[in-house]
Amino acid sequence: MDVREIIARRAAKEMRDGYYVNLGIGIPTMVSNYVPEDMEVTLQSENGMLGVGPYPWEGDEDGDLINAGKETVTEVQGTSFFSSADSFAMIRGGHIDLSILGAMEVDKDGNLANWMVPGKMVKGMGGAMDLVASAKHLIVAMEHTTRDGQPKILNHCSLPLTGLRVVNTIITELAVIRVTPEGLRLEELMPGVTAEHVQSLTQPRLIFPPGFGAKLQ
Amino acid sequence: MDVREIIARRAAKEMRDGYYVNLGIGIPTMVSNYVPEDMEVTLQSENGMLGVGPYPWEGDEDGDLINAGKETVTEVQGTSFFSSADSFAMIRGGHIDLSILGAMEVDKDGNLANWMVPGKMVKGMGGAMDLVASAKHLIVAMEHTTRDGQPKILNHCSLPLTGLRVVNTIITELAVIRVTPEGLRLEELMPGVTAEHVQSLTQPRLIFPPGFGAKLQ
Amino acid sequence: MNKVLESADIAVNDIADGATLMIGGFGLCGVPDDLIEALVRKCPKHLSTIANNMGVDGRAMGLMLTAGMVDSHTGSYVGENKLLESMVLQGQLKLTLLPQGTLAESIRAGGAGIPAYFTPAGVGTMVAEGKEVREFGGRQYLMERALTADFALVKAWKGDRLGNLVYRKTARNFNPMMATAARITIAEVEELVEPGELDGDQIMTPGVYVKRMIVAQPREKVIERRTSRKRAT
Amino acid sequence: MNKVLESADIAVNDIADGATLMIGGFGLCGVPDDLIEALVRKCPKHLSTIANNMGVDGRAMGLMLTAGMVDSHTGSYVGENKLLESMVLQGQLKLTLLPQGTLAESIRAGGAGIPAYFTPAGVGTMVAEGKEVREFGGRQYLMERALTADFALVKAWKGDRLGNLVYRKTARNFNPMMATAARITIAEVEELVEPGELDGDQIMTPGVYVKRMIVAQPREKVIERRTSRKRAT
Repeated sequence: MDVREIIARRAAKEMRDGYYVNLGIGIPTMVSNYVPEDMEVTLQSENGMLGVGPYPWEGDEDGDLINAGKETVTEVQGTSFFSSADSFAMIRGGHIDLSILGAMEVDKDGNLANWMVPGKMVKGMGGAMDLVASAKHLIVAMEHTTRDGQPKILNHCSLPLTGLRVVNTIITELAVIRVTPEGLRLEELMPGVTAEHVQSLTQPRLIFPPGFGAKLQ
Repeated sequence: MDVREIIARRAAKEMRDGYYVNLGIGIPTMVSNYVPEDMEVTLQSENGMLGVGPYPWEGDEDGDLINAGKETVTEVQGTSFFSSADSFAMIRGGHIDLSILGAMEVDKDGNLANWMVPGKMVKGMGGAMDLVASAKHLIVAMEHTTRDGQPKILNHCSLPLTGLRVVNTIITELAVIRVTPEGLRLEELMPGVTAEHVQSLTQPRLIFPPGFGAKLQ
Repeated sequence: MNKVLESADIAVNDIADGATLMIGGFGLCGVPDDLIEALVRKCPKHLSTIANNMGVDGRAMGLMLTAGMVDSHTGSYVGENKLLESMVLQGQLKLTLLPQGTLAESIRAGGAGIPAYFTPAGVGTMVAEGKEVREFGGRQYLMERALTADFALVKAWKGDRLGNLVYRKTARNFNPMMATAARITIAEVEELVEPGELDGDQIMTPGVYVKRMIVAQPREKVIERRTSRKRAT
Repeated sequence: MNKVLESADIAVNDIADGATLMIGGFGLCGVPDDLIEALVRKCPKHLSTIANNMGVDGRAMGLMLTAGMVDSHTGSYVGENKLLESMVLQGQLKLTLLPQGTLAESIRAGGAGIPAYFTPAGVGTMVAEGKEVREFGGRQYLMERALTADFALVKAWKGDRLGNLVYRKTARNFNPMMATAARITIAEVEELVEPGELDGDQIMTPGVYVKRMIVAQPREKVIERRTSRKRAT
């Protein structure tokens, strides 16, 4: 199974019936494919839409009906549209149950960096800073390491921050990690992955719950 | 002619074609009866309506269609409805060309008192403080004196203020007075009224434009 | 997802003593009458209410006053209520008055995650007492704080079971902002429609804001000031 | 009252060098293309623009970049524009980035007479540099200022000659707030209807906000990222 699919499938398990959810671009968008069919989850798109449906059938694309990734989408029964100000009032006001975003770096304090690399072109933060500042629950869904195998989960983010102490949960192809006041707690290992392996690719010391049986020093 | 009608008729002359106007309760509401027919003036009501029409025909009253005085009204072609927040965004944002209100007291600095009398029951300011703080042009339309003949145009308001330095024009059954940085300027006398008479019922010394020929000391 | 409950009594059943409530309406227009009446039957005490008006004697929120349920009220105009007057004068009820636009904006801010903002309304008046004054662009403004509540009782025209709401004419007033600013929003709708029947462009309150709904009992709309023109005969 | 002008060129004719412009749209969705193209024909220079994006190379606001009309831009995302990238890197264009919700709210504030407000977005980030940080209820917030403009160019679906506007689906985006926040708002509508045809409950921008209107030339809507599902055959 594709690494991205593993992450998206696991992130989908964080959904609860009746949740209102905002999904970022990339892996987070894929999460909607794995929501159980008997679960009612309503997707918000910050460009002004509540109730985002799947991509349209070929030929049915409507230039006035896009998601925040500028992809053509469809309506579902009960979709509503609103202005960007009203959309971010919804987000800032804490009315979205769950927000799932990608990241370049996350650190042990739950700081998140996902919007710029100094020296490279600044493309802009879009709605990410608003989303991370106000989500009731923020999940980062990302590959565990960079393309060249370096940890993305760090003691301290090196890149400019998107938000300060905002991440609740990190889901990668290796593990599920919760951000707690005591530090990062390894909560779940993906099949075939050992705690030692996760720790070796994670900069901060992880907290192992009793029963994980990991012996690291 | 009724005193209130004299005031309302004169205030109507301050309207300009294309104006968006908010009218307060009482004499100000009467002003709409005297707008020339060839002039297009759009009335705003702060409870959430732009394009307020006349009272409905008997039997056509709709409890969902009222003005800020809680009177049943009608729509015109092009009427729009909005929330109280959007209505006061329109008012606070300075989008209303003219606001006409009644007053208990006005003073030479353009201060206005029209919402409470200490010791009597406080009924509340409603939308008056928002309207006076943000109107592009604020006209006070009121009787020149109290019921027992005392001046309502004072050196300094004695009642709690509705707004500070907000009034542009005062229209009474005796005169039209403009509030200027130099003080109150008598701009127009109603038919048969002398400048001396107006001054005798007005506490601050009025500025008489050349040609009024008033000799007061 | 079905947010519709069987009765107004069930919908308000967990509103307890000491709760803060926002209640929609301007005068008697756009008021959730069924929810208010159910609340009066349950009769929690020591409530703090936030509403533009306070009904009239014996009607709408006036019923809550008669039942002695309200300890404090925040609004902009309470001129239609003699009982309120006597309660305030006798110190039985704490009344906080705000300019109507400030009341509306503070409720919107409460729902929009904005803790405070600046407005020119009330500068130099009693309303400014105890509030921070600040100059922007050479003009003075008051800092006003957001308002939120435990419950909001709102009235809509049409709604679907997902909580999407549409209001009618000036019955909209304070209802849309209040729907966003409470922990639990309960909507009373005149007509329940199927999801998809309301055009997505025309939904005024998206379902995310509404936790519970009831369908209003049929009743004639009360008119506070019936003004009309006589028909030519 | 008739706000409809004969052409986009007439509508933008007094937009002069150095003007500040708000331009509606999210990506290429809900963008006033006719007005932008007329503005490029007139070609005023040293403009300051406020818009969520900056079009794409050779399209929408991208055309204004090619024509060298823009000195500074305020937006939230400009990732689709290589020309902008090189201009910013060469110091030819001053770029100010704001969180998208802050951009939207600051424009709303500009139209609503609110000079400043507090938001949690951007606390502890580069966006906070030089901004006042303040604590409310134990949480930190940034003070953000209102945005206004000389002109707003907005795109609507339907409109009447009084300036009442209705938007369609996600083409609404930044258009309604921008319509309120400029000294002169110019609306490009796809369809002009008679006053009274738009239901008063459904009008999204009341006519008071719109000074001038034009009817858009028929054109196919450009899709930035065409995503679809294959039909079963």
